[in-house]
Amino acid sequence: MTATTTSQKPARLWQRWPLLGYILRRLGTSVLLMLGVTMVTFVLTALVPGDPVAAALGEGAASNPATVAAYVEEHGLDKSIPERYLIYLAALLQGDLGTSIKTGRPVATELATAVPATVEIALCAIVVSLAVGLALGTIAAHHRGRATDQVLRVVSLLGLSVPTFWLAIMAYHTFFLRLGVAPGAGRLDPTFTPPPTVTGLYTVDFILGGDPVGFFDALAHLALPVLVLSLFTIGLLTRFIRAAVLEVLDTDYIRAARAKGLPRRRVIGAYVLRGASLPILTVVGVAFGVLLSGTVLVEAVFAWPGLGTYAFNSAINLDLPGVMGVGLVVGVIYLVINFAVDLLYGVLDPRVRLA
Amino acid sequence: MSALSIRDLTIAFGRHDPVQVVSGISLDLSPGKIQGLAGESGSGKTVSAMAVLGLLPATAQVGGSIRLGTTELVGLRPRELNRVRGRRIAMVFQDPSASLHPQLTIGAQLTDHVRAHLRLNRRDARQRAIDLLTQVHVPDPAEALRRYPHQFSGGQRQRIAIAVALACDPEVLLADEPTTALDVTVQAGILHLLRELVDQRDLAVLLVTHDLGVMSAVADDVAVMRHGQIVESGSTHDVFTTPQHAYTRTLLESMPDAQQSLVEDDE
Amino acid sequence: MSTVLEATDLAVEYRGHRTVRAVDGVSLTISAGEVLALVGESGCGKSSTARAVIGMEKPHSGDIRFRGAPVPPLGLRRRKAELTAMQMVFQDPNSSLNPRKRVGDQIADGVTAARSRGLSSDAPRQWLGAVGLDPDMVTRYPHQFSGGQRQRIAIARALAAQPDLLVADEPISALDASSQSEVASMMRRLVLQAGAGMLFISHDLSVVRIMADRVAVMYRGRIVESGPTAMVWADPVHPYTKALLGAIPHPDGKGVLPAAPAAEAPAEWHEELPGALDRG
Amino acid sequence: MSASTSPRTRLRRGRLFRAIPTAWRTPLAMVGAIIALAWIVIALIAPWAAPHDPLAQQLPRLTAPGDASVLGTDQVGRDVFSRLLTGARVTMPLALLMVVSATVLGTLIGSIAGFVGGWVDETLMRLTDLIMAFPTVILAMIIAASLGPSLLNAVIAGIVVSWPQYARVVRSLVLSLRTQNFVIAGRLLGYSPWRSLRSDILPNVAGPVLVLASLDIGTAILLLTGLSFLGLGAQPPAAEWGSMISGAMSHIDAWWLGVFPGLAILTVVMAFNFIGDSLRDALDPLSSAEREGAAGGTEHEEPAAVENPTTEEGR
Repeated sequence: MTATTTSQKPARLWQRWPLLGYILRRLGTSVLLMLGVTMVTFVLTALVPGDPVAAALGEGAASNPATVAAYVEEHGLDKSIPERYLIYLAALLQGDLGTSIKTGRPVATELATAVPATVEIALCAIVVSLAVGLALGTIAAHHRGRATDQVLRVVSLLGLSVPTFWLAIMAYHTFFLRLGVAPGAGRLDPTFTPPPTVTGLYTVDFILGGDPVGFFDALAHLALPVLVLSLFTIGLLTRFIRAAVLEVLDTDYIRAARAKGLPRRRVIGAYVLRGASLPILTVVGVAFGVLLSGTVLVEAVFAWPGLGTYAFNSAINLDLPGVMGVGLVVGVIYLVINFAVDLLYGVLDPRVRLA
Repeated sequence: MSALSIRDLTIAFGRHDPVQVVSGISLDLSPGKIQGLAGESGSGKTVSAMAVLGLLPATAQVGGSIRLGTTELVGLRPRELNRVRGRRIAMVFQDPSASLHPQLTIGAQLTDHVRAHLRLNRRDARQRAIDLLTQVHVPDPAEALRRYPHQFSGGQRQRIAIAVALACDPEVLLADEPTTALDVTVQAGILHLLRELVDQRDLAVLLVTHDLGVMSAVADDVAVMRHGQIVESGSTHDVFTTPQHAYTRTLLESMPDAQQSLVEDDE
Repeated sequence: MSTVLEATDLAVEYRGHRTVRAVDGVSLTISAGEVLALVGESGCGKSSTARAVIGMEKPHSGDIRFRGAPVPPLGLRRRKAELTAMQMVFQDPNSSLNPRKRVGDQIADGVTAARSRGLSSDAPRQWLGAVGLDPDMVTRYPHQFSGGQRQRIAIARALAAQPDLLVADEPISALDASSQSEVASMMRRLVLQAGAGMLFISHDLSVVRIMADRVAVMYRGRIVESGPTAMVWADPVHPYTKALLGAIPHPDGKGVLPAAPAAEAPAEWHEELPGALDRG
Repeated sequence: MSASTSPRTRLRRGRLFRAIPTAWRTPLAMVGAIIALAWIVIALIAPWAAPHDPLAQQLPRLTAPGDASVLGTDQVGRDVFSRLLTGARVTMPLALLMVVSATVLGTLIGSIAGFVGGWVDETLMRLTDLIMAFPTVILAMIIAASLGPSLLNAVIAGIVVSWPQYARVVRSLVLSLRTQNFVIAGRLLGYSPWRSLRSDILPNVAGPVLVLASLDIGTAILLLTGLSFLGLGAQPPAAEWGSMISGAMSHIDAWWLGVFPGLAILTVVMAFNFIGDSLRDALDPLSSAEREGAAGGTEHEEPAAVENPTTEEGR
């Protein structure tokens, strides 16, 4: 398309500063999405046949009408669902996520320790998966159709087929109980005290607090969960990166780079991987969501006090404020990942950046 | 003396049940001359050019001989081949919007092989890049180095691709349909540039194209390919004015230039 | 001669972060039994014009009339039977046919469209023969044909609908050079036999020369020159037309480089020359 | 050649039924098919093949694999081997039910969104956004817990979390097909919207959706067993693989309790992944091993000639 650009209308604010417009639009949709997420979570937990009162009070107390009435009154369960939702939102605007029905502690406080625990695992796992996936995917693509490719294909498909929770148990059993080379469950050995909270990531906080011994203990506790969790995403990324690299290898600009006589390593590093970077970035975003899913199962095995464990406990107890808190956090993480992916698009692709 | 000599080149694809796409072609490229290779899609002309630089996929089997001076290119090891690619033989592709990396600046694509082959430092390589862009008539070369391919028009992109190819002063240039993706007015400019560079630099060019008009305009000699074989070759003038082979005649007769208008005069 | 298509002051815009006016005030008419070629280089708006004429693109402004009645854009609803008398042939033969349907059945859809307007049409077998293919191939699927053959099938399907107007958007540019002029000639022959009109979009002036009655040259969204093909070819008036014709290389073996424009888009190409329009 | 579609999408369409026989010929797909078939046979004959009643607590407790019981017994004296065989009857049909339902639902919603467009599309896509904002297991867990722990509720939760991916894929396929020339040609010939959808669009959506679904069977099995492992799916004393592994957690020294159900899940999921991946490969000319002939390196001309012997001269 060429031809004239029409400019009869005066340029709007966001037309003059496209980045500002982009961020505003982005914020708008984010708020809407968060509203939607809280609503979905609320409706799911409020409308369902399960009985949170019985779940919270236990069978005995639930048969006493007075106790039930008091409980219902206290948590506002006698109000209509839209009313309860609005009350929740009003509190939310003041930063109040409510109080857990099960534990009686503020949800915000509980999430403040649970979320970093999971983020720490997930970040490590994404780094491991991406490093291994990049290597294996690129190798497989370069040996397309040959034995190496076939072996890597079976290996990555195996990674996609192993039930994570089972692998976690097997690994825990083998490396901790049998061989004793890995530390036990939890984030730290019971003899250690957690580092002063800065980021909530124990490894980082230990370094910031200048405690190398603590750092290595935290790192050792991370190792097994991270490796178990990474296996699936390694399979996912390897398959995907292979396909992305193959597509790039078949482009004219790679043939042109080879025709220039550049060393193979430089062709792969500067030309192929850069060319495949956008689809890879997209799938890394997807992989992060997959990892969060996996943490629920892995945390259950390694007694890891993270978001997955918290979500599980809130869900089976039908603890509405807890579940709502999980929904919110999950929504925020999703938005942050998407935003990061979008920004990186701009960094990696000049066509997006300059558009 | 020929710069590049192709003898009995054969190319087949597939390991178990190979399909032969080029069966024994021979060509000689001379300095300062444009050797045209014409033919329709599937005739084997592009793979022949690719074979010279060893750009065919691993499933391809190449036989015969391709000699650059005293160097035999068929069966050359990758490391040695890389000393020839870009340095002594360069290539220009059909679509400049596909053959330039969309995520790398023009400067990066114009200097990385120069630095690898000629061992120039960053400043010298940059100066050389500016000189090259000037030679291919890209306006404002210093600024152009900082920009990305999508910021140029199709014709300028092809000029840049030609500059990339000529950056290390190769003896031989392979041009695979270099103007097919371009508009006709832009094509005319590129053809002028090609002729100009050949004369200035004493380049030996293999011009692969299906467009007989382009062929007639710039090629000194022409070979016509069909089904993996050269059916006719000779000087451009001879082949176009007195074609010997029936296939060449059919090709020329099917050109719109050779045909009467179907519109009847009403008046 | 009766007018089948009349487009007046057609404009097409594409909205993005910058609104682009691809077609900027184009007017054209096509009569029955006439081939009008719309030529120009990539991005000049010729394809957008074709798409707007057939209703694939909603025009920003302007008027399109087919046999005197306005042409509504192709929406979600079924197109009225009368409008199936406008048919189109596309550039890419690989996406023109449904890969999951026998070619005979696809041509039969054209026959059905003709019947819905009370017209008779030949059987798919005969249509295949008419475009130069073996009639026995009706039971085959598109992937069993080459690109050129697929384009012939797409032409057969469009003509089987007995159209009054055929819009052809670069129908031959994806074909091998040696079959381009043959297919173009065949299209002209079949369209004129049926007494229809054709809008033929092309960037290739040498093909247009042999098969179009009239030609309109487009540059940057506007028609800069139009008139009888032979007249425009022999004596171009507008600087852009001159440049376009001068840049065509001829396969004559004379080794003459075509004339190259001094700049990428000289100012004189933008000139409006009223004398260059509707010549003859 | 300035084709508007990339060669990739161009080749992928319409190849489904030629792709299936091609896919079968690869060893990976054969291995997958054999294992999957074996498990299906096991599921069918389990009631007769199982040496013991899978629920009966009649054997000595926690005996290691041996003569008395091939794969040992569990903490309440049930035969692990019999429970393993019976477990195949539970997980596989439900996973299939889940995938088929999600596929149908997703395809329906995706094609409506893509075909109708406008606010309908916008609404439906925001709905998929909402669901996809949750990591699948977390959302499925919340849903399953809310509905009450049971295997059927786990399946419902699985359907809710997995339909959006089909809807997304189908929508984008429909959107791109809508602008394909052959679809427009149909509309110009007077096709009704319904006919256009039925005869031009949906048949060309089938291939990619089938690949997605075949790859999703493994994921479905992992999700269902995972939920059961968490206690949100199959309830005791049901013989189900995920809950068998969960039960094994408290008897970690009796390794046979956990190892065998895990291997069962692994082999079944692997089998379906092998099949799905081979099918995708066969449908995708680029990622395939380029079985003989046309090579990926020369897109311009030669492959057309090698792949497609019907040339212009052939008419």
